[in-house]
Amino acid sequence: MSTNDGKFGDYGGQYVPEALMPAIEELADAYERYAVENEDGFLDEFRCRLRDFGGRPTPLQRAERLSERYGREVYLKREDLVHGGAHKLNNALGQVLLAKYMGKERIIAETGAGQHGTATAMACAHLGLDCEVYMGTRDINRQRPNVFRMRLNGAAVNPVSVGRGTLKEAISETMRDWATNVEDTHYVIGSVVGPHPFPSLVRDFQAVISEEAREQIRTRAGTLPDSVLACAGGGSNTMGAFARFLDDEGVDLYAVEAGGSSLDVDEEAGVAPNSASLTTGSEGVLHGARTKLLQDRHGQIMESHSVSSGLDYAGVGPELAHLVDAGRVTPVNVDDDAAISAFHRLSQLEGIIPALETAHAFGYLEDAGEDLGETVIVNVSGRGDKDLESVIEETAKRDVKNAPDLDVFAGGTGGLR
Amino acid sequence: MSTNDGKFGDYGGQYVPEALMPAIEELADAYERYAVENEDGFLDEFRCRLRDFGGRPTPLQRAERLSERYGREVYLKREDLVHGGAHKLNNALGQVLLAKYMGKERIIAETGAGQHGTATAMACAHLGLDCEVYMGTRDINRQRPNVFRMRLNGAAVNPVSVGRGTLKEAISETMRDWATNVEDTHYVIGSVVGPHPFPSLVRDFQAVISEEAREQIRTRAGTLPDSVLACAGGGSNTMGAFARFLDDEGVDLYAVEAGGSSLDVDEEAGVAPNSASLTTGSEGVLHGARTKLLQDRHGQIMESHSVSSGLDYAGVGPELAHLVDAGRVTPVNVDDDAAISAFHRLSQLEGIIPALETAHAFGYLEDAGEDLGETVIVNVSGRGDKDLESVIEETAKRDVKNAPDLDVFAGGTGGLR
Amino acid sequence: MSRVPEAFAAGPAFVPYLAVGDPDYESSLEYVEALARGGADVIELGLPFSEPVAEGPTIQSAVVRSLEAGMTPERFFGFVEELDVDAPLVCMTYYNLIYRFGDERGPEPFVRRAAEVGIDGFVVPDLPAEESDPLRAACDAHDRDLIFIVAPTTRGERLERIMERVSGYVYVQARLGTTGARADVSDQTDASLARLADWDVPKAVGFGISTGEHAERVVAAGADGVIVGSALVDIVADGHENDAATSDVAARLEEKARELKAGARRGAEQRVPHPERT
Amino acid sequence: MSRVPEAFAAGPAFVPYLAVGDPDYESSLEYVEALARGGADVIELGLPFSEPVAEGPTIQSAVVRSLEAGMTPERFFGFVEELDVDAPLVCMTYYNLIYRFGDERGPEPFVRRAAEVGIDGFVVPDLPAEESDPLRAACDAHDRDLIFIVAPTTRGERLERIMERVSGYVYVQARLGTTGARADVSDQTDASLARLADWDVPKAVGFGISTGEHAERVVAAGADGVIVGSALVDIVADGHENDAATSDVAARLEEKARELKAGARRGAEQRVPHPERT
Ligand SMILES: Cc1ncc(COP(=O)(O)O)c(C=O)c1O
Ligand SMILES: Cc1ncc(COP(=O)(O)O)c(C=O)c1O
Repeated sequence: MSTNDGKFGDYGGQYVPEALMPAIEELADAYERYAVENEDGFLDEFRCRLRDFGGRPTPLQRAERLSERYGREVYLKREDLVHGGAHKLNNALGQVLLAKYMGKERIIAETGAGQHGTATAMACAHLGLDCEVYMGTRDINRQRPNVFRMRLNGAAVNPVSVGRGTLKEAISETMRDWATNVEDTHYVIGSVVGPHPFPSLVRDFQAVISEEAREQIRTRAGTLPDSVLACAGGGSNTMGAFARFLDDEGVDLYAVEAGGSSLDVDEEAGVAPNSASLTTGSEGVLHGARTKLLQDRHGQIMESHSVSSGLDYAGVGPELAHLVDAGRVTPVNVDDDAAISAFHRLSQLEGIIPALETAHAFGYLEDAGEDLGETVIVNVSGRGDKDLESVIEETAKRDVKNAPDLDVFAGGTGGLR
Repeated sequence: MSTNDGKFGDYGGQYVPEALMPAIEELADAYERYAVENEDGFLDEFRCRLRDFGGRPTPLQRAERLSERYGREVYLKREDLVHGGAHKLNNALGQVLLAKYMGKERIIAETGAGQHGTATAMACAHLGLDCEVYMGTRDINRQRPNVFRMRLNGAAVNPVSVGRGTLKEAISETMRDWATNVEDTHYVIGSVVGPHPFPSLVRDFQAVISEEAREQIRTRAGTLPDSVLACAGGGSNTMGAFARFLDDEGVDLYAVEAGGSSLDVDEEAGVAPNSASLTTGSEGVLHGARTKLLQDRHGQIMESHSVSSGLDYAGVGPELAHLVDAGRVTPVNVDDDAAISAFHRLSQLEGIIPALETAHAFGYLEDAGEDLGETVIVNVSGRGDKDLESVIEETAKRDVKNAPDLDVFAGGTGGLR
Repeated sequence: MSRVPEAFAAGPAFVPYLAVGDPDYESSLEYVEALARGGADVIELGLPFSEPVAEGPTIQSAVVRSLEAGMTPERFFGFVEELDVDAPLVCMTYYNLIYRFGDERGPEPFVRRAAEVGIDGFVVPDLPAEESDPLRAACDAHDRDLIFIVAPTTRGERLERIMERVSGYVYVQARLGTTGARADVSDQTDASLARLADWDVPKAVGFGISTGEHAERVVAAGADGVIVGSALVDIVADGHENDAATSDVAARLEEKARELKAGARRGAEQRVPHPERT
Repeated sequence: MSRVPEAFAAGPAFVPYLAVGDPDYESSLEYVEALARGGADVIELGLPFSEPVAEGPTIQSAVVRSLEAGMTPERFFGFVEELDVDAPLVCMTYYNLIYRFGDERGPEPFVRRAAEVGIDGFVVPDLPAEESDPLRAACDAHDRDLIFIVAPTTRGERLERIMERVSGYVYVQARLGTTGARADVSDQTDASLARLADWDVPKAVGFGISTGEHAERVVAAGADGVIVGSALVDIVADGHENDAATSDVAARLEEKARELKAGARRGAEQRVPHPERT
């Protein structure tokens, strides 16, 4: 799991404006020196901070009631317990620290669900760097608590109103800022996407998930798992959860994408009402990398959709696309309805309120057949505090059989006030 | 730190309706057998679940920027990283598990900030018990996200509108429920208050905080701390953070109470605009125990006040009252303004958004003189996600010098929508 | 000297409760006197405490009304002094008010003052036998009764501990839960009375009794008295909410008292010897 | 055969940019022809891509307008065919549209079709030299130019890598950031031109040039051409927002083109021999 030329089979590469190329080359060099070769003890410091500030290692918990329900051993990798509430800090902390080693003074980031933005804002406050976060206006509305949290940590939040105002637009806008301020600024990208070295860099920072989980399951269950499930937006928690299992042939890896409201696409409207680029996407170039994309037949990127902001993206990490083509990773998908139902199921059965993103992985656990095998690890990529309002709204819209009665809170005057 | 007769000097005891006495005796017996003597491996199971479900141990983090600011070594005990976002789970999980060992089927609890309620709801979902939580209507308004979380975990939330609708009223109401359903129901009290064995039981479940911290600081700093700071509402995180340091004479222990808007009292109105029962209270009997209370000269309990719901209580744990009288614990207090300012300071300097309760402990860190010594541990009792709305409101009301501009979010139409 | 024992000696006792000062001092005086006219044998006078953990919603509201109208322990004692009734008086309140009264800490000053104004005994719902020694001692010093509540869950050693300390009467809690008027009488009552049969302290049953028929059933089952609170407080609350004239409310209370007292008398007539304990 | 080199041979080149199809197909045809009349030596025709990461707000909005009006690569090619201008044409677009065109994956089908309709070269802002070999090969196969952007941050080896692959002209990015009209000309331009002095490919400066004076300064500083986009798109946007007649907007574009071209000419007259590189 070390350096490479930035290609994963045909995927990957560095498709960015020339103005950014020197910065990307500088970053690739810094990645190599610090994050791969541990120059100046970078990796040691990173591990220490992950532990003390981030709260690692996170537990691998046997989910008793889910195990009973499904007749298999279900283990939860508890990334929801990481500081900030999601796996996102693993990467944000790594990159902000790397930027500090590189002498950068200013950090910018895009965010979808707001989890990467809050993680970056936290890491910047912790390490004393300036921080600006770009976020689509639609996502700002869906994930307001996270907007406040970024502001409280001293970060600026820049609304992006182009297009549908989601993650895709926020990434484009952050790239524009970077192209303008590349000399003193580092762009902390939030997933295993973007130009080389980002996909490798982010994967390496997130690989701590599977590094811990592999050790933990061997201690706890005395065996490797039969399968590992993780939701995939850009794919950072996925790659993090899979990385150390890639060489274990007996371990099946499932990337669970957002099926949204439908797997069909509306080319006329330029809308794919899902975010299932691994399942339904095609090869193309976006945001610096060649990968699988939701695009129309002309190559225009489609507006994706998912009930969870963090999965609502038309692309996916190039390495994940490659692993799917190579047959190592199985792409599956779970739609909005099933994700919401899974959200309620986990909340009620296990006392863990998951992020809506994470709920997709549990949606697949409910649907899957025998294939998953006896021992399954599900990566709990984040907690759902940020999603409370969305869940109330989305639950009210549907007939969710296993939802508690939330009516009293959804009233016109702001609930129980 | 084991069993006792329920007295701490003159404090403590069992002042409850006769109907509850058999249940309390049964509980005292179960406490003794399971939680002290580890019958049926109760403590082993508890420790396992604290680790896997709760995310323990929590880190002891050196706070770099605060250490620099104050010219001392400041360490943070990160209870905000416990599942659910506060130390409250340590106790809730312990008691719900104990109830299960005792064969109870139904759990009730009171909650102020909602943290104990959410912790109890989570523990009940995890262990498969029914759960009802009593919460004052005023607190329901101040801590709405926590209300949703309890509902999502399948708990019923029963609004209590008597009096000012805060923690005091919620406790009284929960006691009434218990008196009615005592045969199949366990009352999971949320702090080191109430009749024996609760103060000891809750202290023992929370003592894991200082058990870990003492070990961690010796490993990290090679020394015991000069002082330990914790905010005190009922006092559970305080007792948890102090318990294992009680015998270390060189370690000063500071219980930081809510100074509210003033330490004066308005006897006519029956209001003490603070929650500083250790500092300004007097001996009396409330909610099952003799302890220090905010009361008028007739012995009527005053309405307390704090910007933080979790500290907004007119009483305090009897053991803590005793330790204060004995000179072992120093009671200090921090007012609303200073707590809000400390909230912003920690958010910006360390990338940790604390609970408003916790912010009080950091308020004292800012004000304290040389007395704290070289090495200080501050217990970060919880995270502030639940407090975002309150903080925005309360910040807008005041001139908080170090607050970020939050105006854009506080607008009439619900902020950035 | 407490006058409570003689009140029970005269036949089944009707023991009404009202929160003193509800909804105001003057009306409250009239209401208590109306109960006396209606036949009260002993009267429980509630001294309101801000955290009435043993009370249901009816009495909680009464407590709030009384406190808002300015009730304090001193005014309560003034009230008792002013009160013109013959029945023995029992003060029902929570321990903190007793403990905090006067200049020294402890129950003695409260009991002394209560004795001065003519209170015969005390019921303290949040004071179990285990914590009662100081109050028991103060009552002994001033020749007052200390009444304990026995709950449906009270058995064995606990029961003995209580019965060793009780005087005046035992307050037999008819059911689990808090105070409040109910539509029926609980089976738990019979069981409790059976458990208490061997002790010869009077047994007064309370919690939920609201009609003459209830009173009849309970006394028939062996009780020496019936305690009625919420059903009477309901009448006060109703009058207050509807701005009824104090005299009308007083008349209604008197009438209700008569109904309850009559019920108790009928019960006594049907009374069978209590079953032997085994 | 690309006609770009000869356009630069004739003196300082004025290279305007417009997003094709902005705000609609028909108007856009008129606008491009107006620029030709105004003296354009080469015309950059933007084929809108949904994620224009290198563009500032002005061109982003143009892209949105064009896409909403139904622009596609096929229509773009139709547009070029229909266009009645003599100046060489450069297609500016993002790599995904090039890569995805036609039935086989790769840039060849796009280049082939572009060559057919008369496109002389390509600028692809998100395609750095490192990823350009397939497109360079397709351009070579069809005798088309591949223009690269050189940024203020491009130095040393990177510069050489680009200059090995470039043909037609180098697009000298005048400043860091995205496209957009600015009020001044950046110092970074001089430094970039100095770094490029040794290579004898024409150097056209773009990013932020909005007036005849800018154009003059840039050419005086040694540029062989000026590229102007946002300042022209602003005129289109303004006309669109104010519902101006197409012919009025076309006239304004033509006038602006004359101003810029005249500026470039003045600059050429002041031109000093470029400083020797050391
Ligand atoms: C909790 C959580 N899980 C998953 C994701 C998806 O991102 P990725 O696929 O990069 O892990 C996000 C993104 O915001 C997230 O917040
Ligand atoms: C985060 C946090 N800290 C502190 C407290 C105060 O409680 P205690 O003093 O019992 O720890 C609360 C109570 O809700 C809380 O939520």
